[in-house]
Amino acid sequence: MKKQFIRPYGDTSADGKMQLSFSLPVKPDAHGKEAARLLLKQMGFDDIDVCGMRDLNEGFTHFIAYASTSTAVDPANIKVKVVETAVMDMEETDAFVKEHIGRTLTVVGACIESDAHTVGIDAIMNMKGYSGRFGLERYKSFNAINMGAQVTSEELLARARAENADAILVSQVVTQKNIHIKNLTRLIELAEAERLRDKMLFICGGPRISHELAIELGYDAGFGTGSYSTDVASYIAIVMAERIRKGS
Amino acid sequence: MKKQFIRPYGDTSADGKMQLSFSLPVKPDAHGKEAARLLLKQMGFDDIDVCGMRDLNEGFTHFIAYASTSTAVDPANIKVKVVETAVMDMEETDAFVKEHIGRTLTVVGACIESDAHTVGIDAIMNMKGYSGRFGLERYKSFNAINMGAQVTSEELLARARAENADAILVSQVVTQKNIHIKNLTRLIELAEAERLRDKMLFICGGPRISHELAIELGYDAGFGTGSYSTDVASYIAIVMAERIRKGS
Amino acid sequence: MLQLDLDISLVDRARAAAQKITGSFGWLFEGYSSVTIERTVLRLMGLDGALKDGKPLPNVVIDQLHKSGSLGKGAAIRLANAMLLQNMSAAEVATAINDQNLDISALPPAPADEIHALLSELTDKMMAHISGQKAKREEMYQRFGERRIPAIYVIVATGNIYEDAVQAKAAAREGADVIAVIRSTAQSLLDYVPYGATTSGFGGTFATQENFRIMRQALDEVSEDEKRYISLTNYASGLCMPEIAALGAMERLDLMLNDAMYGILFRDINPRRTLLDQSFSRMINAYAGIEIQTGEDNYLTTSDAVEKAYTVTASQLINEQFALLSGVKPEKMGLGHAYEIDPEMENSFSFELAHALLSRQLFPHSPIKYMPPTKFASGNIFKTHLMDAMFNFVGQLTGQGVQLLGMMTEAIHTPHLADRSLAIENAKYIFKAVKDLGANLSLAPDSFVNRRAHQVLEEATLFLEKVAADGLFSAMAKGEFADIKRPDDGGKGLDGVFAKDEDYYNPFRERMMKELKI
Amino acid sequence: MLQLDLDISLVDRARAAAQKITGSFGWLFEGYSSVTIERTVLRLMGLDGALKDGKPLPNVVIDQLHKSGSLGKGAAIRLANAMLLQNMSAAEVATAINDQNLDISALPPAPADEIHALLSELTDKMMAHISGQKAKREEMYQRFGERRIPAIYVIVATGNIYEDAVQAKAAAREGADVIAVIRSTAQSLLDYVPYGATTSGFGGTFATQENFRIMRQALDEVSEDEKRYISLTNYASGLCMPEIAALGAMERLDLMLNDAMYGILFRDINPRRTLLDQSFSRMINAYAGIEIQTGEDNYLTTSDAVEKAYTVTASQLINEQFALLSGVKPEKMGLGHAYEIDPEMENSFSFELAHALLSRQLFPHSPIKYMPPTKFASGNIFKTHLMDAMFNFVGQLTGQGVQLLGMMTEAIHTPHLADRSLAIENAKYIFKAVKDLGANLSLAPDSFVNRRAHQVLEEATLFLEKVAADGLFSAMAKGEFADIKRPDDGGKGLDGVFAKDEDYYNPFRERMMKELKI
Ligand code: B12
Ligand code: B12
Ligand SMILES: Cc1ncc(COP(=O)(O)O)c(C=O)c1O
Ligand SMILES: Cc1ncc(COP(=O)(O)O)c(C=O)c1O
Repeated sequence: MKKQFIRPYGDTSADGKMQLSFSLPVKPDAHGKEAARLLLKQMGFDDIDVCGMRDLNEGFTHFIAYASTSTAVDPANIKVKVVETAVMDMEETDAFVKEHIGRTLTVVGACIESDAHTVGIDAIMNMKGYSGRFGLERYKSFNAINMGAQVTSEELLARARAENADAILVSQVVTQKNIHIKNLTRLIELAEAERLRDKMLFICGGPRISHELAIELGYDAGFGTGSYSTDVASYIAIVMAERIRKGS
Repeated sequence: MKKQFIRPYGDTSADGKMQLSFSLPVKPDAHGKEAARLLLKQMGFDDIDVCGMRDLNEGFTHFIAYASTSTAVDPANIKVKVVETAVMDMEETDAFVKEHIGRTLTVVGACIESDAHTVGIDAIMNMKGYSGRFGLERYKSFNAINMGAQVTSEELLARARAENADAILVSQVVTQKNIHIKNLTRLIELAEAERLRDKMLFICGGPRISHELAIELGYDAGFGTGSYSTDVASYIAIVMAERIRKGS
Repeated sequence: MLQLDLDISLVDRARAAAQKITGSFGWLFEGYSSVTIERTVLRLMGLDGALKDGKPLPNVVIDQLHKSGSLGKGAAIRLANAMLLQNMSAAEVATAINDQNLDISALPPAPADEIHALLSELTDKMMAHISGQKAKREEMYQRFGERRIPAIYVIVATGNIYEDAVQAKAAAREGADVIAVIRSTAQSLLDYVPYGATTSGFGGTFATQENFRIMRQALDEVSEDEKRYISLTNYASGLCMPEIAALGAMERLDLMLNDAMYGILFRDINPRRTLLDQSFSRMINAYAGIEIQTGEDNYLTTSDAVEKAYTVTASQLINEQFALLSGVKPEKMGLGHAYEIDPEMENSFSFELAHALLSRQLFPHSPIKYMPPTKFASGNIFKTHLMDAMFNFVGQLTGQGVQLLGMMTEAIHTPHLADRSLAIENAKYIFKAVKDLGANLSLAPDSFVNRRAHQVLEEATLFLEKVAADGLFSAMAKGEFADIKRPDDGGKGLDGVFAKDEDYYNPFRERMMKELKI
Repeated sequence: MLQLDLDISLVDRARAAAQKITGSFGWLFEGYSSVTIERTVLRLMGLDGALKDGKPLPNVVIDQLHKSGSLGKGAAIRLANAMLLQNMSAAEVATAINDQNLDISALPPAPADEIHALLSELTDKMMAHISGQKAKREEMYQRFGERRIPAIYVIVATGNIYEDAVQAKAAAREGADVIAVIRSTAQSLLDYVPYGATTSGFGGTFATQENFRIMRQALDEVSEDEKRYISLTNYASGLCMPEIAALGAMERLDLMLNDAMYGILFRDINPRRTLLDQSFSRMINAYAGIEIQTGEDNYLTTSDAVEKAYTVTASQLINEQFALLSGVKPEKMGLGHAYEIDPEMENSFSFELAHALLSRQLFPHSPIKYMPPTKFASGNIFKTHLMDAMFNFVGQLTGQGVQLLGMMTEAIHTPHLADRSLAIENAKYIFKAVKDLGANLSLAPDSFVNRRAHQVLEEATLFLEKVAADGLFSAMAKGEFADIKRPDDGGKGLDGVFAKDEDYYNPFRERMMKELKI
């Protein structure tokens, strides 16, 4: 049987059709349009239709195009790292922690360094919750401390040490020039230097965070767009129970 | 001096940023999103941000992404074939024909085969014109015959022969499954078979026609989106004058 | 409430003129028939199938009869006669004509009562089937609730019926209420209806009975899943108006593009032929409970939407009268209109609001078919998406009946799966955002919108009165509609029109006229 | 005309309450000063430059004075004194403090008349420069015509001032009327203003005097080319409100974000510090003819736009009163508001229309700053583009003063060149399409839009009356604004506030108050 490769679809199976738009430092004329076409050609596109050309002034032109790619993805190559713990609701998590851990879990959260976007971490932690799920502050099984925005890595770690935290929750929303990577890396390095890394779970989140990226950066887990308190709470409860069972 | 390659621009010189969107036969989940990312990776993109994921139902998902390409266009490789004759207005063309040709030029136009989109050819030929330029019917120096829509190649050639035309104007707007290529090729082959090809100018036009494509298909010239009667009239006048001068 | 302050006496004058124009075609509708009308009769009698080379059996039979000049009595009697005498099914008769040169016009007449018994039986059967389809539709609406206003209408046009079905199902699940399968270019000029499931068309997919069936089944499936009746539509207009209307009736299409004026102006079909065909095809639509849709929107793809706005209104009024003559109820008249104003124009939205309200108010009971920006759609998909949003805004604000969603790729290609999905998203968002906005607003009597609507109505009235004085054919010959000149003896298909004999008989037309009370 | 039917007595009550709230801060504005106010004075006296490590010279001087507790008289006298005694320029004094440990608080006093002569000279010079910039702006408006309503406002935020300049020029040529250079994250928490041209910022570019100059020059160039005055704006709010306001005045910025409430709620800046700073910084803006803009829109990025709509109205009324106290005229008050309603909500457009009309009508002379959808912007750029179109629609329909264009990539990155261009295209198209639509429409008194506006006004009035009874600081401490709790002794920067001595002297404040007649 022929292996089914994954290819883009416009209106004919696996026709490879994609929509693109981009700006080039060229004039909006036939020459510029040809530059756009050549760029797409070099990227391996066929059937290139540069259908839109908009003058951006100051020597730039915006192109809009449709084209077919010959690239295909082999489904066998798709390997995703996702948080794999089951998701329980608040009552279930509370019951689970009571049964398997027998004490409340302490988590300390913050939006670190220059980042002031607290809505994400609040969505996870605040009493009133988000999208119909209460935040960790409402959980009986959690002692949730939300330090808010623009907290330095040092402050966060100090507090986590003082509270004897089970988990640290970090949010990073601003990503321009990969500042989130820099900030998250700095936190982990400090934690290692201060020998805190293995004492608690390190969890990060934000719109450009994936579990995979989190693992790469040395975190235990990462949560992106569309995560809820229930996901994080279940994750912490299950992993902590596991660790306690294994006596680590 | 370093050669300036042309690369896409988002907000930092030559950052290679492009916007893409496409549909894949995958589910709207982490696995599907990873397929989208891998596809872009295989296309040579870096810094891939699959920022949008929309369920299209029936097993398809629509992805929206920003990413940086490492491809660049060498300006030296940009070679565009464009119609290079000067563009004169109606009065100038009429005067030019009077002076250099001394008789009216006959052109026969049509939207051929199954294509019924006459607005384009009308824009070029009709008395009332388009975008403030009168059509060929208004020119003193032209005898313009517009056969309208869905004219078979045979009918068009027969009429051109009967009128002893100097030029044939063909319009093709429908391009699905490259039907315009098929139709235009058929016309030229018939013309060759009927020994008409060298007796007159063959000019085509339409939103997906470029001069380059026209040449490839064996035409003398091609006119795309944004062409005007003035472009075509000047081209015909100048080339015919040239031919007469050379006695061909 | 957004309500225009229209001059009722002007409305009455315009309608009276339209009635005069359409009322003068009795000679044509009563005195003539056409090859496609006769093929329709055969199809309704149960004749289906095609030769190996693709020629449909109804064409085999009618070609023979037409060539020999023996269609004057109508094809029904000829076929029934042959079936009785040869003791053959309809399909067998057709095959025999082709294979064995059977000449059914040369057969002696069977006893008249036998012929009429057979015809009655076949007519009853088909009428019952079509009524059954109508009942089925009504039952589903009953069960799932009425169609939304405006209904979300999208097209599929891959050229391959199986791809079309996937795309249609996806669209329906996303929120589409009506799916149209665009036809392959130039099908409207074919003097036959292609046969079977088809997978190669350009700019659309062939309209065939089998394709209708495949799509209907796909949509019924989604209707049950989504608990929302998903309507199906296709195009009757062209050289086979009544045949396609009949196939639509059999396969439970719910709406059909049905407009002779479109065929005349945009496909150069002969005016007499297609007005005649339209008359019968609309009866079939009416009987089957199928909503017709007209093509006034097309005028604005070639003429200026402001300057020629009145031609839309005038044509709507003419189409209304033609539809009434065929027994179509106002509730089933999807008269056309389009948002084709130049986006570079100042106050384009206010102009459009005036035009859209005018269509709405002149035909308060009709599900106006509202077409999206196409002419000024460009390769700039982002801009086109915005123009479509403004169109959706006006559609909801003025409560148009059917909103044919614009696609951001209108100027580029027939819609891709994602294009259609984004179009539905666009409409759903805008419809929801401005849901009850209209109820908050009113128009000052001396407002621009009011004055503009009045102007269009006045221009339409004067135009209709001129056409009424002149005659429709003469007006068309002069290019009064959409700047296109169409003489009544020009165009395609006139040779398929013939005068009926005294004893011409079309059992379906008679039965339908009786049941529709026309 | 779209006009709400507002209860005037409610409006009067709301304004009275706001006046009571803001009127109670005399003790703060008259009794205190802050390090940034004093640095501002030094800058206005002509002190500029920075140490090698980047520390600005005004900070060098004030740090010394503040540490030694010798700011009570104000920095003006101290610096003038040092300049006279040391026979040094201001910059030389600052460098000497750093290099040679010169302690200017320990210097004997020069003759009072000499100090005052010097201060007068320096004050005259700077006041003349600022007036000159104001006159230049007015001259250009005179020459090129007034700003459009709504003005098209876009941001640049590459982090690199030279890229910003390219992007700004492109936007201006495409139609932007106002260019904002977004600041790098967390600049508002720096207790100094960075120095020189900068090329690395995150999510924005540092606000520095040199950056202001580079951008002003770029825009003046385009203004002359396009024959349209292109305004420049930046952010005063933060720990350096008056300093940045002063730099804006010197470099001819035209608008400035200036809102202490924003600093308190969204940057956790100490309430006393920033209200004090705001008072002087708004005077500078007022004197320079710079339009201030306030940040009420931000509330709706964290709270629900419908439920908490009244907090926007209430804050606008408070900001209006604070602005009046600093001599800002209503014509220069860009009070904030935002289109942050959930697009999934039914009738979101009608809700928004009510809110936008309310802002418009409560402040008929003020150029309302109208912010785009951001909270519900998602990675689906096509949807966000549509939400921005609805926002543009409301902006034009209700005649907001400044339309901060939404970007379809709001949820993804700071705008790319093309994003901004598409946003301008969006606004230009919609503005043109609905240009005079409002003149056609009116609202029924019992319409939802009217009722909704009334409800918001009523909620705002009750809220303001409660705050007036409670005191602003107490209300903030309880989290009454945007659900964020801010005690008046918490947050950043309180240690930079000090009580003025009896003989405190700020020549600029005095002169400005006199000229502004406050
Ligand atoms: C609200 C907002 C603000 C508010 C923030 C208020 C506040 N208290 O948070 C204000 C107005 C103050 C603001 C300011 C700025 N912002 Co802002 N802002 C936004 C906005 C509109 C929404 C962000 C948001 O609230 N999302 C909703 C939440 C619920 O989603 P989320 O953060 O993704 O969180 C979810 C998940 O990611 C996850 N999650 C997040 N964190 C964590 C942590 C853990 C532990 C876990 C488990 C999960 C988790 O769970 C959450 C729930 O599902 C975005 C644009 C947008 N539409 O996304 C821009 C945006 C984020 N801002 C941006 C910028 C640049 C700024 C400014 C620098 C300037 C500006 N452009 O306004 C300033 C300075 C901010 C600073 N110093 O950090 C940029 C960032 C660009 C980039 N990619 O780098 C954006 C994308 C806008 C843009 N296109 O320019 N902003
Ligand atoms: C108007 C229109 C129609 C009208 C045509 C009326 C008429 N008499 O022409 C009607 C309503 C009848 C129609 C029908 C159909 N159309 Co149509 N139609 C359009 C539309 C909206 C505009 C085309 C147009 O008039 N452009 C304006 C003219 C001035 O531009 P132009 O043709 O490019 O011409 C310029 C240049 O190209 C050049 N030029 C063109 N020809 C020539 C010739 C010469 C010699 C020279 C020198 C220059 C030249 O000069 C012109 C002036 O600058 C486009 C969508 C769009 N916005 O582009 C779809 C479009 C072309 N139609 C399309 C299709 C599929 C159809 C239909 C099959 C079904 C349908 N979707 O409606 C039918 C069947 C048509 C058929 N048999 O051919 C598709 C084609 C898809 C594709 N790429 O293959 C489009 C793109 C819409 C879509 N996205 O589905 N259509
Ligand atoms: C009324 C009407 N009939 C039919 C059609 C389609 O015709 P064709 O299949 O010839 O493109 C249209 C298309 O716009 C139409 O408006
Ligand atoms: C009133 C006001 N000031 C300042 C800012 C910017 O502040 P920062 O530079 O701290 O992001 C904003 C941003 O939204 C604002 O609304």
